[in-house]
Amino acid sequence: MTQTKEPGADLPLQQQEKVVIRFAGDSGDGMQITGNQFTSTAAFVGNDLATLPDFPAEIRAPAGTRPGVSGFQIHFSSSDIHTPGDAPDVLVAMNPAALVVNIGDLKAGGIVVVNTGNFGKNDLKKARLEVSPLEDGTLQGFRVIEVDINKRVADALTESELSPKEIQRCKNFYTLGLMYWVYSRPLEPTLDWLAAKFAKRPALVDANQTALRAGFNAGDIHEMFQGRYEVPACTELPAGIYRNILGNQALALGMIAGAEQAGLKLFLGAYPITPASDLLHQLALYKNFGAITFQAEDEIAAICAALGASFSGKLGMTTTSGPGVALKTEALGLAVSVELPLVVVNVQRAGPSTGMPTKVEQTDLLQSIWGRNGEAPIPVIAASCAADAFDVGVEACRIAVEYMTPIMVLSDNYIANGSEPWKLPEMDKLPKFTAKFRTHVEGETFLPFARDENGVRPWAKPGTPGLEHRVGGLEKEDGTGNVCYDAENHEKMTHLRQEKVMNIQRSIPELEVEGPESGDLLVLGWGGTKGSITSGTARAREDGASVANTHLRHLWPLPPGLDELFGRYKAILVPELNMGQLWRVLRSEFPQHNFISYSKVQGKPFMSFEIENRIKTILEQ
Amino acid sequence: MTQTKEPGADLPLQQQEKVVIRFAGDSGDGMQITGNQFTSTAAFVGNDLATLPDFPAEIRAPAGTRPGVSGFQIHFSSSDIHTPGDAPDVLVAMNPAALVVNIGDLKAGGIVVVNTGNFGKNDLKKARLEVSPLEDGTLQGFRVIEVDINKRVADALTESELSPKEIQRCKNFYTLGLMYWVYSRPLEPTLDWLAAKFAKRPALVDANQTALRAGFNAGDIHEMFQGRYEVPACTELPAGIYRNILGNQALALGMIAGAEQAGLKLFLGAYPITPASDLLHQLALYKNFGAITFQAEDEIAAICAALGASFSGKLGMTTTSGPGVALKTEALGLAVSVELPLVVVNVQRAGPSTGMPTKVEQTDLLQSIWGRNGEAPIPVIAASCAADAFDVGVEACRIAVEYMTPIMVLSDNYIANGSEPWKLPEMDKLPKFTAKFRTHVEGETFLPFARDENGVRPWAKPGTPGLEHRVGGLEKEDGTGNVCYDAENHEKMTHLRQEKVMNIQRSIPELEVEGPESGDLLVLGWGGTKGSITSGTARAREDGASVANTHLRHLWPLPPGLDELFGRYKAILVPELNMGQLWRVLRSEFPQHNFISYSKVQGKPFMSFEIENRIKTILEQ
Amino acid sequence: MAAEAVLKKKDLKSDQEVRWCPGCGDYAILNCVQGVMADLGVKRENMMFVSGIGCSSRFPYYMNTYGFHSIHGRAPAFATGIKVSNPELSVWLVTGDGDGLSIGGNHMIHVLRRNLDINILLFNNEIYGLTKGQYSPTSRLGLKTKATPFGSLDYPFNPISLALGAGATFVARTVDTNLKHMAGILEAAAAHKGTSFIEIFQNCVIFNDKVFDSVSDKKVRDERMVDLVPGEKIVYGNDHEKGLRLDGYHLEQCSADEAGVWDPSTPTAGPSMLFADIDRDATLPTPIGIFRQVERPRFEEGVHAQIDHVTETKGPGKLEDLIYTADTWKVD
Amino acid sequence: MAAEAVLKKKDLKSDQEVRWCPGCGDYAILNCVQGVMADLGVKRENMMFVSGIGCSSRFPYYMNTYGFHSIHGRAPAFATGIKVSNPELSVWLVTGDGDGLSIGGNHMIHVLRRNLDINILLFNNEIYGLTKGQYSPTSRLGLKTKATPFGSLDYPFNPISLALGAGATFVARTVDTNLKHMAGILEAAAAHKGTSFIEIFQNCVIFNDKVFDSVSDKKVRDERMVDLVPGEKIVYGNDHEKGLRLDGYHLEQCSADEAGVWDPSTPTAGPSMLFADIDRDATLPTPIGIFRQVERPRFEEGVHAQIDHVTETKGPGKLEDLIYTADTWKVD
Ligand SMILES: Cc1ncc(C[n+]2csc(CCOP(=O)(O)OP(=O)(O)O)c2C)c(N)n1
Ligand SMILES: Cc1ncc(C[n+]2csc(CCOP(=O)(O)OP(=O)(O)O)c2C)c(N)n1
Ligand code: SF4
Ligand code: SF4
Ligand SMILES: [Mg+2]
Ligand SMILES: [Mg+2]
Repeated sequence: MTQTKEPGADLPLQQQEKVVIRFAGDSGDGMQITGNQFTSTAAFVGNDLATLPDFPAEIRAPAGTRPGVSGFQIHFSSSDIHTPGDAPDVLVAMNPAALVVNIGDLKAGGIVVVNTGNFGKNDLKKARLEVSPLEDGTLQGFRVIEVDINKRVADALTESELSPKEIQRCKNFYTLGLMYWVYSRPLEPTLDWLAAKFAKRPALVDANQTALRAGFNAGDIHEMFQGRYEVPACTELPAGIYRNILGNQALALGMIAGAEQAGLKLFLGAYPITPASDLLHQLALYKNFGAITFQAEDEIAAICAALGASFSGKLGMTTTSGPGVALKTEALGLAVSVELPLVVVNVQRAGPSTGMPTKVEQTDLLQSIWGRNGEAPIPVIAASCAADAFDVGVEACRIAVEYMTPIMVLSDNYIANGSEPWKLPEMDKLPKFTAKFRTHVEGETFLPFARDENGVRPWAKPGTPGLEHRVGGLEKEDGTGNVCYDAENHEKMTHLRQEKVMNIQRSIPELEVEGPESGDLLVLGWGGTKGSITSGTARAREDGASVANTHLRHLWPLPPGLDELFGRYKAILVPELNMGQLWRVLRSEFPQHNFISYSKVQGKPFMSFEIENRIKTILEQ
Repeated sequence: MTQTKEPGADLPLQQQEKVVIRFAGDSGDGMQITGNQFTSTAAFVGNDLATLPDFPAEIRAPAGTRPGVSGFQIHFSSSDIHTPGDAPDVLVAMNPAALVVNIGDLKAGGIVVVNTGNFGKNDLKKARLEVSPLEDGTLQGFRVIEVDINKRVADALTESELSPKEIQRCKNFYTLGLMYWVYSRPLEPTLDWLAAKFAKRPALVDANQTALRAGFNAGDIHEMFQGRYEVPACTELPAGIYRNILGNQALALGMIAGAEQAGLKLFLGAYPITPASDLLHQLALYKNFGAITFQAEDEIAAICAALGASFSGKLGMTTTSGPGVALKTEALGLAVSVELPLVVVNVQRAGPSTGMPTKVEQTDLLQSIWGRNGEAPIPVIAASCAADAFDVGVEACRIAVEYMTPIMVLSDNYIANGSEPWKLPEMDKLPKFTAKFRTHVEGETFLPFARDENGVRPWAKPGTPGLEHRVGGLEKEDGTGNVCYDAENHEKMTHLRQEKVMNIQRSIPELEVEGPESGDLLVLGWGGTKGSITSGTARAREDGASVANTHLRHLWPLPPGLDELFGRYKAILVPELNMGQLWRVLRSEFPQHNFISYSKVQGKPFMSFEIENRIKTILEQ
Repeated sequence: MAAEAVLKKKDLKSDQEVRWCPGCGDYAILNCVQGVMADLGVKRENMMFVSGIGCSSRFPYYMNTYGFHSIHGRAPAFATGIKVSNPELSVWLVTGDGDGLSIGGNHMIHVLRRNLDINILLFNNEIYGLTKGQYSPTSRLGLKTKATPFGSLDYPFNPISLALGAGATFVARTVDTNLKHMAGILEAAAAHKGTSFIEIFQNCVIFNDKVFDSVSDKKVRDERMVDLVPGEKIVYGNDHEKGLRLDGYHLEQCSADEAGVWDPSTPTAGPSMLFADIDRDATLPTPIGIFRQVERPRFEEGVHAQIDHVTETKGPGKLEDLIYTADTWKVD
Repeated sequence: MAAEAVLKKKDLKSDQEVRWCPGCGDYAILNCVQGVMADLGVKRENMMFVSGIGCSSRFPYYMNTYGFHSIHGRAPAFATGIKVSNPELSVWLVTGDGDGLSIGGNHMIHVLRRNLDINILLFNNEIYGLTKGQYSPTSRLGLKTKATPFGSLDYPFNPISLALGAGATFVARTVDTNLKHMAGILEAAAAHKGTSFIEIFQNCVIFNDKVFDSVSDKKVRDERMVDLVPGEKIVYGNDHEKGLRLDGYHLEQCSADEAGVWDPSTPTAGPSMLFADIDRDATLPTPIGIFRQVERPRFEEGVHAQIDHVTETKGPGKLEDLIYTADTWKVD
């Protein structure tokens, strides 16, 4: 069944710079696989891309219902892009629920591909619909392509030995084939993937490959499209080796890389929680790096085990989300007091409390910086996108080890599950910061709380003769570390701990801005909003606005030079997926500057156009 | 053995306005009892007073050592005072350790009474001293009264049937008798107290009463004093009925009073922790108020049980200190989400981590306001002194019940264990805020998350027919409270929760200032520093400084009118026992004003003179 | 205590769509609980369901009663506050093996020792369902999950043994595939005055399908499970022909005639422990039914008795007396 | 594994002043531990003491070894991280009845089931010492403390039963007033490969003085305590004249001759539970000694075996390979 003539070769082929497709169907429809395959192929073709899955709430809802809808959006482009896209150009809807849940986001005039095979009475009922949205005007203003995918797959696979139920499970590859045709994508990467994936069940390989080809070759449908499109490879990406990566994957790699760069073995103590669990899952694979992963009985045990591991000379880490951080608070204070390296990752989700575990938010910043009893300063850094998460993982290890400190790494649900091309680092250019263990007494006695020029104490691990010492959470005497209730000593230690953390600033580069060096407005973001801010600000700039943008990786301590930087703009706009948390920090640090908070708390990322519009509104005032 | 002629009646009697005495001895010497008795008598005489115990670290250290020293300071006066005093006028030192630990604080030229009976070789060794401080010049510049109290007590009690060891335990009453003589105090209150206390052991009553009288009558010692003093009753206190009270006692009373005023029964879930445990101990006594106290397995269970109790229609409360608050963080978020009344008390101690559990600090403010994941706003209020703790307890209940919200009440180790006269409230003037339970469906269906004009939802408790409903930590649909992942709904709910808390501001009075209505400087404090700030500022004012002072009870939301108030002063000095936490809040709320942080982190309260000096230094600049 | 209007099962169904995976064992349990509750003679407004977080912990949303879906692991603490505050309520706690034995293990053992009159349903599927399939403290050694790609190394808890060790007064086990048995156990639990702990073997079709099948599958269950019924002989087998009896410190198989009579209320929990520790993989059949049932004072009872006693001796508290004590003085 | 230079007891005393109340049982335990440790043949630098918060938890400060005085209740988690990270260390965990069974109960039962090779000393004084005398989860019903002025209503845990229920592999009890016995138990614990749980009756002179006296006072202890010694007859009495034996599901007193032989390694913990559940107030003597001792794989062993195995099959990890996978593409 090799393909001879490209189907629909007679149809016009149009070049497009960028396209956003959203696949949507029931949780059981395999939309995540479809999206991932489309993504791999886009990467293979050389597009720049960004993706975002939209999972349903944690439990699988009954099939066909609205809460059961699973979505996957991909933005692929021949130019440099920063986000998974605002409004999709194309929506693929596998059932009525998927259609009604997603149609509101589709671009005016966009294409919607509908699997009519799933629009029976019962299907409508499951989606709580009385009339079919195909008939009630819902789809007015869109280009609708109706295909009975159920039937077509069944037809294509009449010869398959699979059961009818199994055959229906190939629907997503039929759909994928169809979209490959529309966007002139090669089939090989997916054919190969199927062959490897189901190597043990040739019948499955065959059926899915057949479905894929059938979708690609479905001549009659092609006529419904007014043409085919081509999104050529992206030439704007800097030269290098690339790989598509999810934020959680990149962060896990950064964590293992950071440990390696420090010359340490990683110990991860973790308790599963959405959306951080994948960090545990992935690090659990790295046994041959000597990495130990420990699924503890709860978040408290997880961080305590990690801190114990750090005392023993491992690089202790713990990964969680907001409610888990809450539980780790007490132990974090101890980590501050005993001054041991510890990497704490918070993949933020929407709160308060259990909130909306599968939705994104940046509402844990103030908790990270100030949410502990006593004066317990710790550094805080945040990843700005999937690829950046790798660097942030490494940077967290650097700071933890070089400054003997716990550090909070903020990611979020959007970064964690979104993907984009990652320019792979050159191995010899990764930062080096080898951990230095004290191995013998220097001078009279070992002083576990003596400090170097950065205010950092030595690290001596059990098993080292002569350096036996005890640590704990009671206040310690400067130098010896003995328990000490002396008033002046306590004040001194409080300042020493604070200064040590502030000294980290010396190792942080100043911010660089995109856009004018001075002007009306600076847009300052942090964390996962970088893509939208970058695109939105660039568009405003293209329209003539005097606006620059920059992004914080280091939230505490802040990078040097901010006062001077802020002074160059009339106002600083701070978009955040919270009620203005960074804005508060900035106001208290730099009351002399004019910060404007732009808050969004919908469990959703910013859209680029929202940033663009806000900039314009502000500048018009 | 009734007394005929007042001993030492021939010595000159001098009037003093105020005196500070510190009793210091070994943990086993009964210094707390001595101090408390002196306090009761001062109250009996009608002095204004303030006291502060200085406990050793939690575990009893070996007898005679420095860590084993226990102290009690009392400031008594014929004028209105606000603090337990800066430097003592008199130090009573029962052993060498007590002497060396405390002598540094004594006022130049002050009196030191030393029990020479405890200055043997062995005693010096226990205090890690090689030469006796009586001989090495340590006491130069002080008036030293040496008395062998051990021997005198033994002599006085030769006829007692008590064992020599028991007799030595009467030393503190001998000492107390001596000080009563110096300050012309009546013996009756203490004689009565002893009679009641040891009613079951007459020999003990007799021995201690004899020791007390012997101290009072010790003619030869009196000659060493250059005279006796009298501190007449204070006439500046407002008219009313008074009682001496510890901060923890007052707060516990406020909590039970608040529950009564709300027409609710109190449910306290608590886990012991210094210095909050006494709240549990005291509330456990109020069984006949229907109050339930539950010592839980940990802090998490304590708050969760309290929140469960609130759901059931009790007024749930939980009491703890910093490390305990850390553990309660997650449940506090849930309380925000389910919108139920809950009073959380944090009696702050020095941190970070275990820190110095018996020392004071105000380092949990930022944790209280912002230390939770997600946007989880809660009101925060703080007590400013022992007597104020009562009102703050009542106010916490008012806010929790009227606004269906968890509230954080901050106290500290200094307030908790310090005492002062408390002007008892008139019962009918206590605020009323009866809790209103929904008892039946109004309208079509019961909407547990509908809101009144203050943004407050109804409270319906299990057992009420027809109002069955479910609450939880997932985001809720506005009105119905059903689980809801809708984007706009989440944003709306986030704002509704925030606005509800900010609405509390409407029920808070504006601040009143002491001193000029406008001027060079406003000193703004919060919590337990009120006494020192009031005294220190008053003194600076007496010396001509243009300075006013005021104090915050409501930390979040802040009281109305602050912007206008701050505008009337050139600068605002914010003294805090932390690294500037309120200062940060104020900077971020009012960047237009000039706040100066005055930080002290020594596990000790501010001295009035420190405040005075800082004011003067600032105004000189 | 009979309800005024007779409750029907459907009265206990809430208006919320039930959202477990198709085929999940939770459905059967929900169904059974609704049936049993309707017949308990408790008024609907006095029913209270409390849970933590997990698939199982969504349970309260589906019961048309009062409910509290709390935070992960803490349901026993909430239940304690609720029950002590209002002993009239019939409190049911729903939890999972992760919620109740991992993060919530401490609250679980403490509520068991305190012996409040509440009923605990532990849905044991030997996996974390809600977070998509990590191993739990009851997962078998070697289980490969996302968090243990090379197999779990954590020796599992036996929930029954743990409850016995904590001093529980009612300990039972049932299975999501045997609703008749489950209903009987639920009724016995409701009747027990004190904390009832019920482990329910619950199948998670998605992440740990068929894990109990080796003993609970209808085809084998008569041979592979033995029902411990108080006061009855310990027999099992397709024809009830086999039994268990004590041989010194051990249990052994015997004929039905020779079987011991089950007594779950011995002074020590030793005998219960002998049965509890029989593993699914052992040759002896896996016991279900009632492992332990003893009487002991209930916590909430003690709390209120103490309140009543003190109120009787001291008289009802008067706030004014608390404030205006003997040690006051007057300033004019 | 013998130490190069022979360790003396005094080598294990740190330079910190010991600060318990005069007369506290903790002193005796410290003394005994220092003696036993010196003779273990472990190098001083490989000794690690971990604790939570409480009077007892100050213990590490007084040992001239590595030490971690952590936070309240969490010592088992710290010990887990430490032992897994470095299995060479001889890890000793010191905790109290509050630290280890109240706030830390969950970590305790989890470390017991995981069976790391560490030794846990639970100083049970049936009170919170450090916070000045509130009741603990092991305090007797009715105990009047500051927190329970009218008497405690919390039925206490039996630490031995709880440990058995959690699946502990070594469970023992000893007394602060019998240092010879304590030393023997400590040695057995050190020799045991797996988690050893030792409950030590410890007298708090200040807040709960003499609470164990009814069984442990030198005058009565031979009559009121029975030492469970593996492989030996279960006898006690001033002249070792009495014994215990099993009668069906119950224990009964008998003559020394008729006494059973103690086997702490039966397949189920049922027999151990029979002895564990004997209360101090019962007529039978209170058992001390070794309640349970069985072999089971250790967690840290499994962790490292898995690492070794994967490293062997996949080859040692290379960071570059992890980053530069098959799915890369090049942009020029
Ligand atoms: C503090 C906190 N930690 C972690 C989680 C994530 N979480 C939710 S449910 C769950 C485990 C659920 O397992 P189980 O109790 O067995 O319930 P099941 O889903 O299997 O019914 C976890 C880890 C959370 N919600 N909160
Ligand atoms: C999170 C936290 N909660 C409470 C405390 C206060 N606290 C310290 S030790 C202790 C109990 C100690 O009891 P136990 O473990 O029996 O030790 P003991 O003092 O009797 O040896 C408590 C409640 C604390 N330090 N940290
Ligand atoms: S994941 Fe498992 S336990 Fe959860 S609803 Fe689905 S089948 Fe049930
Ligand atoms: S309070 Fe009790 S346990 Fe603590 S040191 Fe004193 S005697 Fe020992
Ligand atoms: Mg489960
Ligand atoms: Mg104790």
